[in-house]
Amino acid sequence: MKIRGIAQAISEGIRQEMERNDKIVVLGEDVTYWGAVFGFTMGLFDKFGRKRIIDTPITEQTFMGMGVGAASVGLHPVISLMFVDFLGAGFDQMFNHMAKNYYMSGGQFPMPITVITAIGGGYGDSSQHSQVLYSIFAHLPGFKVVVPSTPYDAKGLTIKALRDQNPVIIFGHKLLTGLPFLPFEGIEEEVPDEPYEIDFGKAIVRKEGSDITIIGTALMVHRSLKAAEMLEKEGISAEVIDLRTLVPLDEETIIKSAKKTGKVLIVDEDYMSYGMTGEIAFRIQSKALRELKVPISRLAVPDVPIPFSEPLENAVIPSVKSIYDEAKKLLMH
Amino acid sequence: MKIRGIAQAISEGIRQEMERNDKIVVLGEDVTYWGAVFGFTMGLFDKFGRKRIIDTPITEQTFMGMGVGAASVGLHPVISLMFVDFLGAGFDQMFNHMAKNYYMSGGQFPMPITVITAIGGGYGDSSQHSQVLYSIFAHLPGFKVVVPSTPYDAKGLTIKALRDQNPVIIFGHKLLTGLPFLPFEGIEEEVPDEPYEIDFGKAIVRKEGSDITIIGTALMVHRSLKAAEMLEKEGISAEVIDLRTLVPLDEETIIKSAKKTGKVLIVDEDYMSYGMTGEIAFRIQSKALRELKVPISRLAVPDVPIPFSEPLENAVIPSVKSIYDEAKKLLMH
Amino acid sequence: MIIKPEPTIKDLSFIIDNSGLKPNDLLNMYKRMVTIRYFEEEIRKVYHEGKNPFNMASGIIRGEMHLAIGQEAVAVGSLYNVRVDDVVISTHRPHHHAIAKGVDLKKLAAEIFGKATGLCRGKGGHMHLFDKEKNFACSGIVGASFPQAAGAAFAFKYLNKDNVAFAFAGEGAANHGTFSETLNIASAWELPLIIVIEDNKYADSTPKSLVMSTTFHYQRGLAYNVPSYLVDGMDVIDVYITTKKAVERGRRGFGPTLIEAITYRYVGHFEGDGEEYRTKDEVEFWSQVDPIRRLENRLLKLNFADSEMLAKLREEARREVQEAIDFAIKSPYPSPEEALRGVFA
Amino acid sequence: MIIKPEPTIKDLSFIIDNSGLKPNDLLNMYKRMVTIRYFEEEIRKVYHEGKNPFNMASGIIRGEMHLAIGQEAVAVGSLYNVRVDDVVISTHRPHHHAIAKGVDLKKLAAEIFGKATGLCRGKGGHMHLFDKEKNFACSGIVGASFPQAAGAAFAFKYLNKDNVAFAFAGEGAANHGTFSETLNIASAWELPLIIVIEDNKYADSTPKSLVMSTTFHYQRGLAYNVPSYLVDGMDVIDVYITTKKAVERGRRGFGPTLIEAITYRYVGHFEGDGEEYRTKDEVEFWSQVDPIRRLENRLLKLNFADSEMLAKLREEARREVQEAIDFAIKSPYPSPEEALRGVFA
Ligand SMILES: Cc1ncc(C[n+]2csc(CCOP(=O)(O)OP(=O)(O)O)c2C)c(N)n1
Ligand SMILES: Cc1ncc(C[n+]2csc(CCOP(=O)(O)OP(=O)(O)O)c2C)c(N)n1
Ligand SMILES: [Mg+2]
Ligand SMILES: [Mg+2]
Repeated sequence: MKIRGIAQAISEGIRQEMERNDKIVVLGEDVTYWGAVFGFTMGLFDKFGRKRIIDTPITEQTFMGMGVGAASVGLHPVISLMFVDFLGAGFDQMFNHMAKNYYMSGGQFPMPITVITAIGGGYGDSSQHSQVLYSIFAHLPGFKVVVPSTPYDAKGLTIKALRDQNPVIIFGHKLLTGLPFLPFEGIEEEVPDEPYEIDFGKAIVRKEGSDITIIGTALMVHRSLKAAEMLEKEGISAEVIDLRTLVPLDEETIIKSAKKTGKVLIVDEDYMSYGMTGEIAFRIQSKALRELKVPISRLAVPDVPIPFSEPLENAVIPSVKSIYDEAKKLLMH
Repeated sequence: MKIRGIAQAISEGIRQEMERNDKIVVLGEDVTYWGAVFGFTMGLFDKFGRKRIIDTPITEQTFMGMGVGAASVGLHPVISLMFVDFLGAGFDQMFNHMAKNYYMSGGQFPMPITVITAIGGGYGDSSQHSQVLYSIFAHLPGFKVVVPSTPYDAKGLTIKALRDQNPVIIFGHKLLTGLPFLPFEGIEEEVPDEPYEIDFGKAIVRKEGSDITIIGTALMVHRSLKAAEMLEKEGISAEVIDLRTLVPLDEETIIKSAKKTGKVLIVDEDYMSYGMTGEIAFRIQSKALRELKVPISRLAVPDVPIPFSEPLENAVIPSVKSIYDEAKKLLMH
Repeated sequence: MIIKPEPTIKDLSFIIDNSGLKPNDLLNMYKRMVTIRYFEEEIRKVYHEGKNPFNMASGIIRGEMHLAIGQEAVAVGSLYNVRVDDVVISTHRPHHHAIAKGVDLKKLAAEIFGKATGLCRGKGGHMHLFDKEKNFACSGIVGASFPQAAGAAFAFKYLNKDNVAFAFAGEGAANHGTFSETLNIASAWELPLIIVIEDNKYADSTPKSLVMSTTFHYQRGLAYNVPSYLVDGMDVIDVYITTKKAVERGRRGFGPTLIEAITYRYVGHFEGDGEEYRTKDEVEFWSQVDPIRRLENRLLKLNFADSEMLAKLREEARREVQEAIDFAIKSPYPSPEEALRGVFA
Repeated sequence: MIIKPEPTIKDLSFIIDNSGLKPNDLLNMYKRMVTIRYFEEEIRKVYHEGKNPFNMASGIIRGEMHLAIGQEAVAVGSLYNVRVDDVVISTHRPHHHAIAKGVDLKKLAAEIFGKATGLCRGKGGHMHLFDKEKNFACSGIVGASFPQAAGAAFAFKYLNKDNVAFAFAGEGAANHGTFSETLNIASAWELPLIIVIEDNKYADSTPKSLVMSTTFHYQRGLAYNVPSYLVDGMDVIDVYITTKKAVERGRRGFGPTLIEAITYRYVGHFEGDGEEYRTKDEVEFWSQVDPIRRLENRLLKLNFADSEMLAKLREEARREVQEAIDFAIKSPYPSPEEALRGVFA
């Protein structure tokens, strides 16, 4: 089946698992009529009704905590956090309980919970509705951090999450959803009809290359691929790596590439400092210091809130152009 | 005046500023009788009474939000977040409002708010009362992140915070407080009686050395100094840097040292991945790649919740011994 | 159905006399309400320009757009009681509150357009309108307004000022824990806080009946010892009179008040909303109590104005709105470098 | 003062007859209460060993230690109604709930000592006691128990089971937003949830009168349409009878209940507490309604037991507690490598 964007792919993955596993319930704001706004639960309400697809009040702390409690007696809750920006209204239950109860209980209480949340800017939604914030989850022990960038991956990673006994947070980028009311920078592709899994902890080389390695996730993968095309035209061969999951992280793939090219650019739509770019850089220098021909470089939101106005927003989120420019700078080094 | 530990130094700083500035009020749980549990507000209640030192109900989101509102009409709230582990109960008001309102309002609403919170483990308080978590604040734009490790610094940085128009989070390590009911690994030192400021963004070289650079904050500074002493006895000269503030970060001092020694160990009591260690490493490789003789190394809590049992807790928090060992490994490299 | 029946003219006269409102006040309120209505209708028009097919990122105004068309009486009736130095904290649906608080239309429009001349120099946008001069702020995070207004109220009390602080929020937001936390503390500390809940029956697509254990919120206020009133939010006079009591109570240091206003938004939750969750009939039903038309009828019946006068007021409102929109359109965008400035004061 | 006057023996007999409690039940309750008391007294003793001068990190038991000495009747009276497959979510002060829920004393003690034989293999500790077999869990974060118990209740309803879930919390925790959020949703969705608030007058050092706008919380429950009861938490029978109604209501699918139990802790908030915030007289006053002594007196007066029998029960309890403490002391610590295992299932 051809699927355009990750929203339909994610909801398709949930649907198939819900058919197989009646312990799965979907909770969150506007998960029925509105498919969780960004389409991650679209179609499920028609199919499964209000018993399994449940609109909650606007009470993030409470529905996250309910997920913890429901998981502890055998359900597998899928919880929508409408925008990742809202994490602050429910974070305690997420990082102090959902993520830790398995460990703290000495292995007695697995927490099979799948949280799906929307990330990213680029459409004018300003500082409280455009963040990425996955580094925070990746920093805190106990979460698996999944960032699909294609329909194929989105479905396979979602199904994997729904068969995992741990809290998995799926970060779906709004501009990759494929929904008509948003810009679309993702892809349409053939996706198997039947359920399938994609392993966590396996990055994927989206484009092979030998001159420079560009590492990213989600929207940044697609923008990096476009920048790589531009470079290609100038005879520069860029390798583009899609991390797919931040936890677990596939060190092998990135280090192999870094050793090959000796030049690494990390591109991130999360805030720059104390986040993903630093971590990836640490891992690379740790295993490939000698092979680095130039310092690792990075692009990310430069430690400012995402501003509203279009020229301002464009100035802070890495673009095809800024990726291209930064790659060139690195290559000139 | 001789002060033992950072708790008295911080409360002394607050007291002096409160005398100068009647817009300062202190809000939080148990800030009166108990001095915010970890002593950061001790003595203030006796001096200023309930009008200015105010016990709140256990409602982090609300008293953080009240801080935002009070700051917007001219007060300078000092807010106690008893343990940093409780951030999840009030994080939205912190990162989406306190940290952003100045920017989002185009400069109309400065947010002069000082949050004081306790960090760290090492005394058996388990997974929900032993975290450090400052990387999260450092990752999110709009916070200044202050981590004092000595009484002199604690007082000067607190006074600086209370004269700053921005949200400043002061992270006071419990084992540096000097309170009788906790182990004490900090120092007693002479501190000027009069108020003084210490600038943010200035790291300090706690011990000069030439063979290896050890970078840390808070408790880790003191443990690193002890490890450095052990190394010294073997003729190894370690430089120990105390970052003092993560935001702003003093790149210059760390890069100068990294260039000098070519060998860097970053020690952190926060979780390892996607946090402080990665960020510092990024900055160093970015400006001193060629000077690095071996890959930058790190020690931190290895991405597990802090376990309760003593041998387990000791296994995850960097110790004098593990710092010493890691430094030796780095030097053998 | 909660909307009160329209009083007889005699009763209405009595109510108005008692309230202290003069005919001119009612005309001012009328003018403000139509200004809000026109402003939002214009924003709506411009918002959809260049959005065919609908795409949030296209056109001149980008991002989400939450309009309060239908809810004007709540903002105008309640805020007719406030002074410029009183504080108002609003929500993701903030235009009507901003205008009722006296925020400059031009700067408001320019901010919504993301222009350098906007209230926040284009950094905030529609959900983050700030006006230091008018003591107005808002947030795109549901439930965030309660504690912030309580904090301002706390500061007023601390500073011995007789100001009050308003928190606006939807009936959905009032299920959030910040609502009860704030009720408790404001009541315990007798803060000059006024919470106005606009109950428009839906939070996004979610009808309140599915997620609320009670039909209304005001009884929850009572459980925290906060005087709590249910008012007809489609009747600007009803809103005004109740809020007046609340403001007086606050100014005198007696503590907070909760006002729950039954109202309705005639448009979607945000622009682009397919409104699968409600019927056309329901919208039609509520449009029969349009707060503007209702006031208009009363003004005429009470002989406070004739149609001509009202037409003149509408004309003025239209012109002011048009000027604001024109100003916004003509204003320059901020320069990209501005994005990196102003994280810290 | 809320504690009810002691009923006459005649009235008491009537109450007990009506409750369905048999003499043996009351003896069981007595045994459980003294077990809790002895257990906590022993923990207290061991905790302070090696802590002179007092230092949380020294001695055999490290970290904070919150004891519920004085609050036993709340745990025992309420949980005498539950089955092993019902869920209980407790707080930072969890021992009495754990024991009343039937958690094994040995594993419990071993966990508090941080031993490999503990409930959680030493990873959780005193504030993080988990027992999958007994469906018991807790959290050191105030206010966290409410939604988690509601989630378990939700699952029970979804799975068509007739179980109930309990959330325990202090009167301080009930000011937290999770309390009202949970009341609302549990009531709207008719979840088999029972919230038990232990009102011991203080949250840490903070007296409730300074931070609460009402004297009690139960009226807040009523505002969410949750049947809400104020009970004498120093009277195990009163707690039992009210909770019984709540449990029956829950099992039959009628929805949640709130029970607020007036109680008192005779010891500090945590060990090492200087108790600057209360007077010795107050503690003395409350010790006159010691729930264990009260039940003891009744058992004797009702002729349900003679002093010898009670002494025997106490003896048994003492022995069990001692065995548990001995077990904990003798058990090995987990090996350091264990720290790195078990983040993910
Ligand atoms: C903490 C948080 N959760 C969810 C949202 C998404 N959201 C925005 S508006 C809204 C509905 C608000 O409903 P209500 O409070 O009734 O206000 P109304 O939109 O009806 O004016 C939701 C869920 C948010 N902005 N913040
Ligand atoms: C979210 C959060 N805030 C603060 C604390 C610190 N704290 C631990 S116990 C406590 C007081 C709790 O009081 P109450 O709920 O009445 O329970 P009690 O201790 O009286 O049993 C506080 C403030 C915490 N653990 N979690
Ligand atoms: Mg609404
Ligand atoms: Mg209490």
